[in-house]
Amino acid sequence: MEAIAQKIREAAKRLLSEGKVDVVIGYAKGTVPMREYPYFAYTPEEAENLTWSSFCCNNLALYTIRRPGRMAVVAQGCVSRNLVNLINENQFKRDDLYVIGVNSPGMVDRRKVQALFPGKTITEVIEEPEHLLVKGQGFEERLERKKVFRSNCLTCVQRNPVISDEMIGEVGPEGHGGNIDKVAAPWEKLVPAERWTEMQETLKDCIRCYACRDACPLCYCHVCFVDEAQPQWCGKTQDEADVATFHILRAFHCAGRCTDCGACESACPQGIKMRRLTSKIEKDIRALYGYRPGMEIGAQPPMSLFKPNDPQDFIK
Amino acid sequence: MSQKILAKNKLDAFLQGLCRDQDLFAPVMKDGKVGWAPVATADQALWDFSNTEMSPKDFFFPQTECMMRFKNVQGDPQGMIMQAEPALNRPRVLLNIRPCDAKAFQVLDLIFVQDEMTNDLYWRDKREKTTLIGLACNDPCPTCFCTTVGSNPHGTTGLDVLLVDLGDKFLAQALTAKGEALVGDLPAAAGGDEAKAAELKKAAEGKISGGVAMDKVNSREVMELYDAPLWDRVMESCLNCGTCTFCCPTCHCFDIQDETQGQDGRRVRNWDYCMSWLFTMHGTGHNPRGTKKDRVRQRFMHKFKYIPVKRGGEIGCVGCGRCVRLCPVNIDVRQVVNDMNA
Amino acid sequence: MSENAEFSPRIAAFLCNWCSYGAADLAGVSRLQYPPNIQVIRIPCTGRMSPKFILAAFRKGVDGVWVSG
Amino acid sequence: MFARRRFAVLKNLLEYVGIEPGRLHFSWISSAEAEKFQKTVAAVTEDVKALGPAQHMIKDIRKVA
Repeated sequence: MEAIAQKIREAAKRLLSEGKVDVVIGYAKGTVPMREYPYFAYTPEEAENLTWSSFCCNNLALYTIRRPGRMAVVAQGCVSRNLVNLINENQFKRDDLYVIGVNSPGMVDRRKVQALFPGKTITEVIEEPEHLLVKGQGFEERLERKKVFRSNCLTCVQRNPVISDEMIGEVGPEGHGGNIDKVAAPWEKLVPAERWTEMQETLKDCIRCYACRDACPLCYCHVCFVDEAQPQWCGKTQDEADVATFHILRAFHCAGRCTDCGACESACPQGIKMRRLTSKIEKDIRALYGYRPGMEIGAQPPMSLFKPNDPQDFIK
Repeated sequence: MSQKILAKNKLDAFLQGLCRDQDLFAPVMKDGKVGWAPVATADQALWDFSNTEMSPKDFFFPQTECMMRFKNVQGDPQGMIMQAEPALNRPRVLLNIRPCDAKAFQVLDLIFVQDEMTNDLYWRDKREKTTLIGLACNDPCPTCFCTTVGSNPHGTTGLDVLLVDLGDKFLAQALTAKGEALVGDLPAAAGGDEAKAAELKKAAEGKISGGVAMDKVNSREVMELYDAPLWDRVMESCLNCGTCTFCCPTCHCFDIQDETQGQDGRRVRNWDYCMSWLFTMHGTGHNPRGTKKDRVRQRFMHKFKYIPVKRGGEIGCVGCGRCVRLCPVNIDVRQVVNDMNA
Repeated sequence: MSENAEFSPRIAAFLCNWCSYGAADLAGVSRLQYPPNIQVIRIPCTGRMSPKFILAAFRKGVDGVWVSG
Repeated sequence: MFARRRFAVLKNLLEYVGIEPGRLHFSWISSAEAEKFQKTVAAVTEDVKALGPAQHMIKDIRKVA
């Protein structure tokens, strides 16, 4: 990890000192354990703060939106797919972007780590090749990284960047062996009434902070539908209908665009599993139209395309 | 006020007394998270925890609160009928609330109840009917910084009773008449117990590692801080989500809406947050806080400059560290304030 | 079924101006009888249809939604 | 045509979260097909009737929290 981080810093310093880009967007070490944060390096000195670890959970593609100038972005598989998405959606030009590609080791879910130490405070987490050394007040334990992966990293199919101008470290294997189709499967077996109860159970802690929306590199509408007042599609209350409306429509707006980067779940202060909704759509889009978002520059988004033989059994 | 001893094997009896004609709430462990829930016995409540994930402000200021209901039946000679929401019908006790959270309510009192005109009866009703039994922090976490913003792990501000865990028993300090009524019958504490509590207090204060310095923030002019270049960097990674404000014990902004359903309607007040562009959007289309920078700056300036200036030096932050722990992009309030103070 | 015998559902029908709305018109002039449970909302094309409309209809308490091109 | 793709995904999603399959209907009727219109209205009404009143997604503000 540290070796990769060092190479990222070197690349960033070179790009900035040569004046190739105005800013390098990467990750820096957070002030609390297991929380690296998006960092913007404008000078070679600032590039020293860049890092790379198991906790780079934010999707940096978000910060390229409506950002003038030339930028370099540290991108693992999912971030690069979102960059491709944004290029395809004409948000910026490929020429303005320099991709510092990294093979994703699979990011770690800090909630899963914390859940192993209920009620205890973790003060430090040290990276080891396949393990994490977790230290806290009065305890120390070594965890296998794979056991505490974010669930979307387990089902990842694209750990290497799709586009990159420079690859840091080796190109690695693409997946971790999980199957995204299985995320939605338990719900699909239920009868409608049970599905509804299960969804309410999943969403019950939602506080409507919209961190999932704001962390998502797909959600860049100038005015989100939840903020529209005339008509008001979705009330501001904690009523289950309002919460459900928000989550259903947000998920649907990501149809054919979601790369399953997991930024929404990582950002959620309440640990809500909204991938239960988005993974279902991802699966449907793949099954119905054979499309995986963000894999290729110039690909037509499935929702703005049709074929004469598209499935239509559901239409009377 | 009196210093009493509450033995750990007498907790159930104590709690039974509390529940008799009041609703009793305490932090509990639920799905791996510490949150508030009704309790009846001592083993249901947590006695050793850092703090609840979310602040308990929703006991007094619920995220969604109905303010009144109305009916507008066509042709009804009475016209529109408006009906007040009933007040809280049973008094409440919050057990094991942390001193920082209790202090937050006192800060909010300054805002919700200012004078005759600014006198929020929804807030006041619930405040008056609630008793706060605090549990002193013997083991503050690394994100706590209460001592540097005028709060304390063993602080008594805003509490009716403060419990201090002495190992095999609690030292119960009654702080108000309401508190005295609850613990008055307990056996009195010995001098050694009070000394031990003082020792624990000192130890807890010593464990607070990080913090904020406020001296220059206090002496600088508002506009100097407002125009400081630091905001350009603070705002960069901010998502403009509501996490920090919603988990904050002192954030108190809201939005009032009327909702209708056929002939019925209600006026409802929901939490709102200054990070949202919609929060300050005017009907004219003008937005005085139109950029991300304006909105990020607002939260810190409000807590550390506007509130102190307007409320006699009281800081709008109690140092609970929730926003530090929960911010999806790790915007650390301690760092921001120290930058303001630089 | 029996407990719903008296139940008369409300159904929001989003009809395309050029297709189903025309069909509804023709059904009317042809004096064809159909259940009165639908409340027709004319849209310029099913391409105008948004998922928001469907959820908004459910939120307003309709028992079913029918979109027809 | 574009709508067809959208509805396919939306219908799946709504059924996935627990809206009963018979609540949401899509059809394709040309302006000349008055009879198909009549039949479809009858079929849709029948389906929805069988399911009974909708329970989900309704925000009942009269209910006291």
